[in-house]
Amino acid sequence: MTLPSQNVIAEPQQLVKMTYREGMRQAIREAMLRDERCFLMGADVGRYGGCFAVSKGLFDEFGPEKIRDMPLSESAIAGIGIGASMNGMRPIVEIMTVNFSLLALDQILNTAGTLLHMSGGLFNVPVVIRMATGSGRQLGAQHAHSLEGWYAHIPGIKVLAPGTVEDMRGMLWPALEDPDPVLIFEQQVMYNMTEMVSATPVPVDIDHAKVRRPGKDVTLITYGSCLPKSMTAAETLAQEEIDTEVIDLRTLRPLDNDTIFASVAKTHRVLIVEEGWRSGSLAAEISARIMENLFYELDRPVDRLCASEVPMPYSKHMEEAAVPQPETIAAAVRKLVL
Amino acid sequence: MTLPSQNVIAEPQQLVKMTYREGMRQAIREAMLRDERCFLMGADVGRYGGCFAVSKGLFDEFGPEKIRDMPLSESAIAGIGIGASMNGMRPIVEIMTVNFSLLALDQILNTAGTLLHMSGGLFNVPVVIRMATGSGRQLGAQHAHSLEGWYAHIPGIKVLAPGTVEDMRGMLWPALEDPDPVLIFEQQVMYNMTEMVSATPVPVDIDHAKVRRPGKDVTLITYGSCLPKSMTAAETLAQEEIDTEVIDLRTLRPLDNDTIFASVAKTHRVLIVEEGWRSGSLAAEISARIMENLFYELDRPVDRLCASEVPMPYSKHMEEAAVPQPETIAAAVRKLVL
Amino acid sequence: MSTKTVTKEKKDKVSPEQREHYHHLLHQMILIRRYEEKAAELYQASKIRGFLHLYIGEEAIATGVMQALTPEDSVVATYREHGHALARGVSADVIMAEMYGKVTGCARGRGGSMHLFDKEHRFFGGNAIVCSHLPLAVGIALADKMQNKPNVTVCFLGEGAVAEGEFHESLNLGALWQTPTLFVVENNLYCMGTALRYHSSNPNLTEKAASYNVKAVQIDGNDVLAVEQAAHEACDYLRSGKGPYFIEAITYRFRPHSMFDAELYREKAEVEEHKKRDPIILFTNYLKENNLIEDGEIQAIEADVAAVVQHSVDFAENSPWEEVEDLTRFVYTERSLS
Amino acid sequence: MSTKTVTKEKKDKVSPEQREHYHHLLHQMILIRRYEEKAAELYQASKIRGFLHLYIGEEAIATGVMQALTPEDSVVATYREHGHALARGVSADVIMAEMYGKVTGCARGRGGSMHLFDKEHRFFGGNAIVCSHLPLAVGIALADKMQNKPNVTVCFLGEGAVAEGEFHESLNLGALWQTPTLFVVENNLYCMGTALRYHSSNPNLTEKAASYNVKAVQIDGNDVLAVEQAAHEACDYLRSGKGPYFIEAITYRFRPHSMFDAELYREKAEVEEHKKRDPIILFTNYLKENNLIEDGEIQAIEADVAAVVQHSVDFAENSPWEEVEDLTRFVYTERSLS
Ligand SMILES: Cc1ncc(C[n+]2csc(CCOP(=O)(O)OP(=O)(O)O)c2C)c(N)n1
Ligand SMILES: Cc1ncc(C[n+]2csc(CCOP(=O)(O)OP(=O)(O)O)c2C)c(N)n1
Ligand SMILES: [Mg+2]
Ligand SMILES: [Mg+2]
Repeated sequence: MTLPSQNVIAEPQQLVKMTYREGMRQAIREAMLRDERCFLMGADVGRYGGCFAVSKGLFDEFGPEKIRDMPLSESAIAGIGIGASMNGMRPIVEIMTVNFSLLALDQILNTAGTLLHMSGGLFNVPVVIRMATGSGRQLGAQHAHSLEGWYAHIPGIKVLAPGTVEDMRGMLWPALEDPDPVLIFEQQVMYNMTEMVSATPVPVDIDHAKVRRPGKDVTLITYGSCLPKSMTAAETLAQEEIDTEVIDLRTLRPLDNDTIFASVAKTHRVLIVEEGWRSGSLAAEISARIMENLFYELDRPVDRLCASEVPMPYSKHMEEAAVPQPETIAAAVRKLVL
Repeated sequence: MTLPSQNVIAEPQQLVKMTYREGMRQAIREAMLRDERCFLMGADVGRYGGCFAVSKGLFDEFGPEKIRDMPLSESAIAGIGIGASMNGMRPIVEIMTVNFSLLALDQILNTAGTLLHMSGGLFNVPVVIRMATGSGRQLGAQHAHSLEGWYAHIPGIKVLAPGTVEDMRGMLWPALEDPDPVLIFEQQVMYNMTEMVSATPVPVDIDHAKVRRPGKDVTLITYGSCLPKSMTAAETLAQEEIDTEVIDLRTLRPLDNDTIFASVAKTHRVLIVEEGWRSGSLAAEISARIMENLFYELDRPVDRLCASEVPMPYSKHMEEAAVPQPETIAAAVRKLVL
Repeated sequence: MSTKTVTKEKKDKVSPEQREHYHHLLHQMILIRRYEEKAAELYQASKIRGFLHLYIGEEAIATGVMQALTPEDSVVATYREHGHALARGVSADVIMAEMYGKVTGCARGRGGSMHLFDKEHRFFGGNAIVCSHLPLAVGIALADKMQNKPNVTVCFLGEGAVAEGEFHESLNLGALWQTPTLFVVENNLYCMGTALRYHSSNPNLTEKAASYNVKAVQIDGNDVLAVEQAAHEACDYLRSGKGPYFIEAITYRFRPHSMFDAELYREKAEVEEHKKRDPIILFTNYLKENNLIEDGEIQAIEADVAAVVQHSVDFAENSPWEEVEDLTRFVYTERSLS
Repeated sequence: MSTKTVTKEKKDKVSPEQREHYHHLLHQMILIRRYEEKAAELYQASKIRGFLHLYIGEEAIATGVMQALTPEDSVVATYREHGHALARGVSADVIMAEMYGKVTGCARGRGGSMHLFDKEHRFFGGNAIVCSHLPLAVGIALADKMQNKPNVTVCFLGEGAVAEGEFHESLNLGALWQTPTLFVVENNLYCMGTALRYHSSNPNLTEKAASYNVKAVQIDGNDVLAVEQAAHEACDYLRSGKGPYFIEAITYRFRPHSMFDAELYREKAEVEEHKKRDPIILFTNYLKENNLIEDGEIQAIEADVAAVVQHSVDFAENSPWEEVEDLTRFVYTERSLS
């Protein structure tokens, strides 16, 4: 399979309404139809329909060889996917959620992340590993981590974080084309979110961040579940005549410095918003890069709005208090333009 | 067991020469003699004498119940230690190296890190988990990670990183007194390093960073194996009349902002040096904090010197090129005072 | 699946104490049933949120096992643990408040349904990473053993957990160190939507357990008397220091896995078939056939249970929420442990 | 430990091809032996660094197993893999250059002794996280199976790896999916310094393997003909699609675990006792007793081996280092995969 250049698809697309969940389901379907090396593997992807119903219906369409139900064995799930990818297949590995992926971290970091470099360039690991991430559903401390920014510390892997239905629909294709391991983090809380997207598959540019809302006063850098929240905040702020540029990182590793820096050079004020714990956050990395590259461009110190550094509480009011919300985002932006 | 206040030990101590390795061995011995709830558990801690010979001799002294050899089962090693700590014991868990600790990460993050908060304050996890970290011995991509800064992202745990024999000797005691999970990261490459230390045990203040070398021109923030390298660089720089203040973080979580900020307010120039991969490093977090709190104090943008973002190569010249060295540290400082 | 029914022999001469004990067992099972039926209702009413896993159909297991425990014994459970908590004696009020997310909950409303805790009853959660509580249970038991306490630690798990690496590590270590751990597998035939034959190459779980030299038995988990007897035998064995014990209790989950399960993987008819062996009906019939209970006594139990359930709802409804300011409390311990 | 000695029957009528094959086996074993003796010497001379794990005493296993493989089959090994690489046909030159850390090494000098790779020979490492290569081996075999290729994947592991959770997960999945994976356990009685009885509650490993419904046999790993025969039987079984196969080859490591091992855990006398069953001596004696080799032929083998070893050293000595500028190459793939 080869990726159509984005330019080719210039004619207007027919648009259909689709959920974030359906976006990934269609992407998996299309990948399987396009490339016989593709298959889906993971716990409950088949008969159950996927723990978040992402693969619902695919078992009936493709059967148990291509939609492979697995035991709860996260480390082996990842490792087998890695092995299969090294021997001619293009597995799409599902590790239900990032919370359980800690059991597979050795495989991701020590195997997938090292093999190409450690073998002197001999062995590629073209595996795609998908998992749900994030809070917002009152699932408590062991089911609500946002660790994708933390994963972005690992060399050798790429980390994608779709924050729109379009990206959810369009990221799998380039991820499968990528010769290196790609992790896709899907926002649990957004599975039911809908958007109008192209009826035919359009691969997304995973090498670049995207300006979701141009603005001139403040740069707001975010991704994933904080993207819609940030867009809401930006609308509120617009009514106060604060013009916020919202950048959706999309790809957390490698980071697209250029898009970030261009915006900062324009607005001179930056807020980074994410749902990860603050200390050691991806936001810290972005702040440090801006410090190093655009220090003299800054009108204000770069600010971060992250999650409280607590295991996620179950109760709704506490969970909401623990992560950025449109109101707290707007308030943080206001402080930057005071 | 209770911790003697540091002030009490005011009289001059008899000094003895000790290796970093011996520092931890003595600390373990003393803990076991002091508190019958203490025991050491991990793979090869007993009959083999510890994979880095840290516990050599202790098996003969304390026997197989107190120096417990274990199978290669990192997740269970950590989990059993956590469980035992919740029921009246004070286990010292050894997970040979940080590289293998990825197999135990679920227990560390999802169990040790969450239990107190998730149980509404009911269940403490007073476990101490030790492991070796770092590169410098040509052990290649799967045996040379420096992930302690990455671990410092996790709420609920404390992360210690002894960079001197004194700290190696003196950190275990307060770690065992701590009611919460404490991780101690020992630098592989420093086990043979010697220092003169007190003949009797002296607990170290794990709540504060320590200024290892006062200086007025530049603040150099570091810890662990980069501490001696930074001290060497500082001596070189002193001959060039650059006066470097070297801060040893000692505790990576929680970070001691006060000590860092006080130094930055004095020197206005900052370099952070560590052996972790740059993107998402602890150095990024420190840079971001300085940005947020001392932006207007800075004469120059804060700089970071970290490891190249590569799995560690085996060959000596490549391994050396991948991590900070006294020369590259000195060069980075020079750029700050130009 | 076992086809054995509740012990058939006529019990003509039964002491009043025994009769009362039987009523207690029935009371416990009915309490769990009605309590969870109410919880399901409250879930529909959005009073309870997050994941809610019902134990309905499996009540005989928790009820039977708890009869063999002393107050000093420890219990470690999964996310499907309302039944275990209730049968262990945790107050219905604080469990309900917990599910409401109220500060009066047994974990201050931070845990929710999946994370019930009670220190007084030595109830160590409520653990929601499948299988990660097995090492805990071995560690808790090890601590008892090292302190020469005659206690046992019961660890409940689902048959899905058997595939996880930590199962293997924990059984090996428990057996190697002869810890007094009772593993009770609640084999309800499904791991979410995956039937045992699709996730275990050998569906004979006692054979698997025995391969670690762990004493293992299979029982009818719907027969409360069989469970009770097996638990007594297990605890006698454990208290005599012979090492871990493994009970596989065959049962069936009448309800969906959680409130998000469309049950695509099994037929309605299969569920109906299993409902014929409802543990409460089986035991009620047994008692009636043997003249061990009168209709009025059953009604009295139902009335008492209804009052307990209603009281718990009232308690939860009338309880306050945790203060948002307390969000960051208990990430670390507030006072030093003794 | 097995006490069987090399097959005793007199072989009077042996074809010239068979005779030559026997000489080939002896040649392979002597090559591995002399090669590693040289490596040990070079380690002392600081030409080779890092961890060096010698296979001396275990040569019959790799040698015997490789006889049953086709070029299309795959091999996955541990960090003690010089013997496997040589027996698989990887050039002695590039292995030596790798251990020297030279760019001509089979992994550009980035892997070192623990990470030998060869794509042409389908040699998938050289993996140094104990047991993490088992899922890889299952995945590689799965890919062959899904592509309807008749290949097998051999996975070598130590008996210490059996305790890891991934062993459990991999055997279960291999058996569940009937992947053509041959697990060869090189049971040299020690996991670093921990004897099997101290880390496995059931030291009968074939019993463990069989509990997954995996066909399992125990053989004398010092008898090259027994190994060869077992490997042929295994591969026939595997190629007929019956699922994974498990060979436990009993052997002994004559040398320390690595170059850092003081061997506190075993007596010299024990080692000497085992040396009586040196696989090379056993096989040489067998050939001599059966008039299958002449002294001159043995000398010729030794001479040839000496030349190969010396050539590899010369090659390594004369090879260049990798350019430091190339450090960051191959973290990600440079070109797109087809
Ligand atoms: C490590 C991990 N993987 C996956 C999950 C998601 N999950 C929660 S419960 C469950 C099913 C477990 O089945 P079983 O052990 O049989 O227990 P049951 O729910 O049937 O009582 C799964 C897959 C999880 N919580 N943890
Ligand atoms: C996960 C992990 N834990 C610990 C180690 C350290 N280590 C390297 S080799 C080894 C011993 C393994 O023994 P065994 O599997 O019997 O193989 P052998 O070395 O005897 O060939 C250990 C503990 C490691 N590399 N990986
Ligand atoms: Mg189940
Ligand atoms: Mg071994």
